[in-house]
Amino acid sequence: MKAAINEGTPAAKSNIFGSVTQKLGPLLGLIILFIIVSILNPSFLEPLNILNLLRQVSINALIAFGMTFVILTGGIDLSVGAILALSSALTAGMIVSGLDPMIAILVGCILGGVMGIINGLLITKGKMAPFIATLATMTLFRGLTMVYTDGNPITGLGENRLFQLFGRGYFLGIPVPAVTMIITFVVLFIVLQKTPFGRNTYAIGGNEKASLISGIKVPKVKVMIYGLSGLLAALAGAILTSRLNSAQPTAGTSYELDAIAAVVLGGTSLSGGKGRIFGTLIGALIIGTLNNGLNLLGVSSFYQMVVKGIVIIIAVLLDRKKSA
Amino acid sequence: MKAAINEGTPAAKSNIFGSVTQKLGPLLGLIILFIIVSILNPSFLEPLNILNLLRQVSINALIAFGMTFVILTGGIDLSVGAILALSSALTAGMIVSGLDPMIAILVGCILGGVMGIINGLLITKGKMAPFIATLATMTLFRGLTMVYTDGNPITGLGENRLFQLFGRGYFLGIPVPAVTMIITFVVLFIVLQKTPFGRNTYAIGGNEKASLISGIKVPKVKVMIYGLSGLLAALAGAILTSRLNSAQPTAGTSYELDAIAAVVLGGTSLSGGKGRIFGTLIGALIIGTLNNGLNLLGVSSFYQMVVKGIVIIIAVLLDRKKSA
Amino acid sequence: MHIEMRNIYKAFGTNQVLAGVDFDLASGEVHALMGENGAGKSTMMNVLTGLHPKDQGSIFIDGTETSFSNPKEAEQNGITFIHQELNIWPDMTVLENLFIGKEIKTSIGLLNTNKMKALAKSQFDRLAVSIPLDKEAGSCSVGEQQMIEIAKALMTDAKVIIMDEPTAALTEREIAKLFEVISSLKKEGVSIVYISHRMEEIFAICDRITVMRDGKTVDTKPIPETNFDEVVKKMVGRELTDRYPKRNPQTGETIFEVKGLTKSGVFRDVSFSVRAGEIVGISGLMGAGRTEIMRAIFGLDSLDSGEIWLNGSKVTIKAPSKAVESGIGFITENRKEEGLILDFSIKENMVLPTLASFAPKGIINEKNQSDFVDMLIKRLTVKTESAETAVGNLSGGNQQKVVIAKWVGIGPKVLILDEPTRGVDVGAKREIYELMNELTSRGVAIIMVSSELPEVLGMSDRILVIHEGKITGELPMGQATQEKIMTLATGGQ
Amino acid sequence: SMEPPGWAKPAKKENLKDIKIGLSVSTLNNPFFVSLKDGVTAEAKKLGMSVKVVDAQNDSAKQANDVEDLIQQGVDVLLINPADSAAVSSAVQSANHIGIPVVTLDRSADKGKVEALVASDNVKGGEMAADYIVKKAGKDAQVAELEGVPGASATRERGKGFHNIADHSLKVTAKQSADFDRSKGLNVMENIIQAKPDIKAVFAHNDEMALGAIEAINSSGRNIMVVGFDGNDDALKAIKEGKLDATVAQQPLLIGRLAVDAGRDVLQGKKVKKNIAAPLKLVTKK
Ligand SMILES: Nc1ncnc2c1ncn2[C@@H]1O[C@H](COP(=O)(O)OP(=O)(O)OP(=O)(O)O)[C@@H](O)[C@H]1O
Ligand SMILES: Nc1ncnc2c1ncn2[C@@H]1O[C@H](COP(=O)(O)OP(=O)(O)OP(=O)(O)O)[C@@H](O)[C@H]1O
Ligand SMILES: [Mg+2]
Ligand SMILES: [Mg+2]
Repeated sequence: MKAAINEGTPAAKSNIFGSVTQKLGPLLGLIILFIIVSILNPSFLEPLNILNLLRQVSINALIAFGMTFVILTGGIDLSVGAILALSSALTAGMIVSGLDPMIAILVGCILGGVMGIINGLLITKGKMAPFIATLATMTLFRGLTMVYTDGNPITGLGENRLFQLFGRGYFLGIPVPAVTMIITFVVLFIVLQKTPFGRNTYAIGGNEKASLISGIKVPKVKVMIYGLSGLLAALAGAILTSRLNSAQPTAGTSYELDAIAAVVLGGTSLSGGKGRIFGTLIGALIIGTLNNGLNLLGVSSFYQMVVKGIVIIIAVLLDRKKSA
Repeated sequence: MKAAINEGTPAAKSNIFGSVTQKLGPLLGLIILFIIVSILNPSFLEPLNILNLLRQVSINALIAFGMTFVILTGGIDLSVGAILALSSALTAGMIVSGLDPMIAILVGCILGGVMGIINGLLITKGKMAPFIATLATMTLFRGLTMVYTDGNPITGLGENRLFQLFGRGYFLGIPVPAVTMIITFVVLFIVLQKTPFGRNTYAIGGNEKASLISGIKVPKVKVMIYGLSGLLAALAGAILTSRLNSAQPTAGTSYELDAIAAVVLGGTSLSGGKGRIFGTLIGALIIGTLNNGLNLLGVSSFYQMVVKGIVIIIAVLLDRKKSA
Repeated sequence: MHIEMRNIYKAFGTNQVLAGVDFDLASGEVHALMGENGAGKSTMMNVLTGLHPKDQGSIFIDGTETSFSNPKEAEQNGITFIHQELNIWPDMTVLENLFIGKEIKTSIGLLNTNKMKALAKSQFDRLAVSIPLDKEAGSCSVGEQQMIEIAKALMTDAKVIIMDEPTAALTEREIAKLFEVISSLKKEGVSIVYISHRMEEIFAICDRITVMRDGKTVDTKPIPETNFDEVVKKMVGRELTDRYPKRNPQTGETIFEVKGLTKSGVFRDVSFSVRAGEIVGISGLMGAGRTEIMRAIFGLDSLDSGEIWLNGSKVTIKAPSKAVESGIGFITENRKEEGLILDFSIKENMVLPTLASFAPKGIINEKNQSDFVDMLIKRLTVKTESAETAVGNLSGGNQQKVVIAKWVGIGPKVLILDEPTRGVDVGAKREIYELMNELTSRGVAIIMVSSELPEVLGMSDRILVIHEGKITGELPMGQATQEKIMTLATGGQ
Repeated sequence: SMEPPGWAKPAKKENLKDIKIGLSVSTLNNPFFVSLKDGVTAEAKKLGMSVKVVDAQNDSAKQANDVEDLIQQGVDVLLINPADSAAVSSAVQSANHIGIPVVTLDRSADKGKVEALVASDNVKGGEMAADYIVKKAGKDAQVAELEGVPGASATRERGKGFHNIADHSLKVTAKQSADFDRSKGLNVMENIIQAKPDIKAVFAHNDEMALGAIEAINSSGRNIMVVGFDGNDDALKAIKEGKLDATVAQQPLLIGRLAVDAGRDVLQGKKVKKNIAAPLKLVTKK
């Protein structure tokens, strides 16, 4: 408990040495995991599997990128899975009714952004705690999905090639979802590290009052961030819709937990203000590698849960040790 | 955003008027809900239905009581549903292997307490954020439940009368689970309002650093509180086991969200330090009335989700308005 | 009780905070502890009371070597610490605050509220405090909170009480009462360690003084054998001629004006104006509503009515961002909670309000930003190894300079300073005053809220006095005296 | 491109001797699918083949990943129990690209080449349940329907079959979801009894909910017949004890066995039927 009081103690150290381990901690974890899995099952390292892994990770990673911004401000977004499902259903609905699939995806992403903005407004204008606001919209959006789809998957999305490529294709040999993920990562990395918007995100999480007094438009920034989170969830939803060639009303269930786990494994603090999006990418890869690796090793799904729980605990504990 | 900064501004007012509405806010909500539902379907108010309602509410209420302590310290416990399932499976396993059911329940509750203590230790000794610690143990405990039960319900719990009464019986005309809930409520109310332990709970949530300096054994109190939360989840699990005459491996899925919603609807602040357990009881009754009422009104399950989401939003917004 | 600390060392990481301090406290004395911000005063007391373990050295209590493992243990042994940072539970009542961690129980283990109430009452009577016991502590003024802390300490029947800047937030009247209590405690044989940056107080109530610099004790002397100049010299290591630099006001046009500002229950009909290059001091008792007026001007709180005029045109300020855009800066009274992001570096804090101007094409230009920050660090003589140091690791005075630098950086037309030197050592104070002079010489209008009368008198060109949310008088520089201000501040004419 | 780059494709295996089966199950949180899995592993063991099992936890996206992982492990034949028949299509197609034969269990795939579907007909089962209720409770009796997880295919198909008959022969006056969950079945049934006291019969989309409904009915003291679906051990026992009136029993073990056999046949070049039916049977107390 003393740590709470000593916070920030290793003053000088944390700048020279600390930030290196802060960045490398999760990466190191990933590398260790890679080594273990590939020793146990060499086929893990085969090119096709690595491509699979990247594709499998992309959906969680996209959601987790948005979640990183949210968590950096000290918030949380439990509604991402439901936004994914609702926007995916709406997108599919538009495609079925004849809209060009790529335009439908665009509109779907915008709608996802709007849902996120609703979260943001409840939190800023409505002064609701993020946890409870997004818990409520999670139920709400999921219910709307069910009402819209009547509980049925939406199928018959046609044979538009671009649309199919979006979730299943390859670009220069790399799965398109992975390409989408990488491009999004680069853009968001720049936004977070190099722009005033990114700096404001950290500032709000670091000290919201002081940020407000420094002239940061805290409500506006927050609304934008929840909007971003919704938009990225919808983008992930579009990839899923293409991969599954249908919109599933139950899609995205409990994806929020995987995304939060990725963010935290990546070293971002749940109390806000501290963390990096690169860590989130690594965090998502760790979770993906676990899922993929445990499947390859033939671990039964029951034991997979046990292993995942333990790995999260160990990873976070090690990270704490290092930073302590 | 202004509220964050103005917090506590209306100094004098908040003592005379504020605390009354703080206590009455949720109760008022419950009464309004009661009136609406009984106008729409008068059978709602029939004695048998009220008894049903009490029994249905008891499981969520018991979990939410423990969650109230946790949230008052500024924490959260996502693992309650998984603890419920694991302890319930272990209890059923003991009964099947011939242990006296009531002793098995006792042992099961203790085991639930131990699982909670594990959470507490991860959070205090391991310095993990409560959200991520209990997210990890949620996966872990759920996985262990699956491993233990092999995914099958455990049945054949025999015909022990006391055990059957525990979940299904009546005591002086009141369902036994409701009696259990009421007794637990009274005990915890006294603990929270009238003992140093309760004071410490509020103090930790209000200002953890200062509490530590004031000599409160913060880690010990926290471990006890997570233990309490686990124990109550296990007690709820025992009731469920008796009601269903079997242990379900998937029991308790997403119960944590219902419990958190009950606590928040009851007016307890997610940032800790503020709230009351009476509010939680009301919150659980609101959720129970919603479930029961929407069933009685024959609202389709899709619209039920929509209604629930909206009700939570409105209730919390109204509560904010009143306290603002 | 007699305490002796010998050759104490303590480092936080690589930061050697205590480097062999010696300190001794005799029974029944009031012992002043002075030193610049960051000299290690609070840390030394934290080591004594067991909050931080010491790295080296020994502590003797009544001759036996002792080492407390936590503050509770120290308290049980008669040593109580009133911390510099207030330990308040804002959502709990005053009564609950008073007894946290030491609740009185009945025989069956329940809280004995009646007994606690009676005890609290008697303690408050002794301090002449009249805060309702069921008031929420968070809605008490800072001064009231400070008095709660003092009452809490007195209830422990301590033989040693450490007071770390107890008067930083108190009014003259409360300070007078505290001093009475201190002298009666002294008669009962209680020893007191008194840490303060206010020189007058030290010479008024203390028996001996120990001066610290850079984690070492420089000297310990009986008060009668030393004087103001000697203490200051020992603290800062050089002569400090004047406490207040000479004001040489060259005021221009009225650039800022408020008319009829009203917020019901807090302040009403507040009107005043400030000219370019002028410092308007705002004085009043604690809780008079000064801070609230400034917050409303800055767009942090809403107004019921009133107008704000800037450069001859009316402006509506609904949010701080608008105030900043209009060229108003606000140095709040509470730097840790409202002024700084403690985990951020000095650089990141300083550019917070001006970030957008470093990113004309959307991407922050690191080079320009660093140059700008280096310039500010130099200009305000912030003591730090690098601009990348986390602000939380700076001493109080240097933190305050970072807050000021942040606002100097926006090139303000109007600068509001609320208690700009609270908890700041004499040396740093002087630097802040000089900076205010420099800013006004370049035409900045300054509004300075302060509870330290000498400061208001020393630095203002004009003084406004607030009483219960109303301006009760205006005193031009030449005519203001402590007595006149106090009369207006207490509502007399 | 829609295909993985050539360099990433695994080397194709020609050896049919030690066959590796990949089984992707929609969920193992439900005794029915656990039995289905047991049927596959038992039959495979008998035939000397090895099985890799993955569990999609009812998430179609996870199933797509799971199938990729199975392909990666070099399985020779894929047995897929789809979480959703539309969503599984792309996974089937990826297997097709690599040339691994696919047999689906319990549900089909909308697209892609499936060698065989081994299933009991859920729609048919729903009809059987409705017919039984009409027979026992009489035409136009008031009935309640406990639905499964909204949107799940079992919910849709069983509901569809049930309504095919019930819409013109029964009065479905209450229709609520209890998520295939026993405790929800109990709570929802309590509330339905309260709202519609004249209910004569209940059709539950699975046995778990039916068993929950029984508890509610027993404590209400009413006499309402309950028909479940699946035929799991608990339900069969409850029928024997006279608590449950009937269940539409599937034969998951048989489905598993038939699927393995079909897979073996395909690998050995034999012709297999496109639709292999595992018979449903209505189990009643007699
Ligand atoms: N918990 C801590 N962790 C890291 N550094 C600390 C901690 N506490 C104090 N320091 C550092 O130790 C030094 C001395 O701090 P201390 O609070 O003792 O000064 P002080 O003499 O009380 O100053 P002030 O007059 O501003 O209160 C400062 O540089 C401060 O940043
Ligand atoms: N954050 C706050 N929460 C609740 N009440 C407050 C808060 N800040 C001030 N108040 C109350 O508002 C009134 C005016 O306080 P304000 O701080 O404006 O006075 P002040 O003259 O600036 O005194 P101080 O020197 O203490 O800042 C007081 O009654 C005080 O109790
Ligand atoms: Mg200090
Ligand atoms: Mg003030």
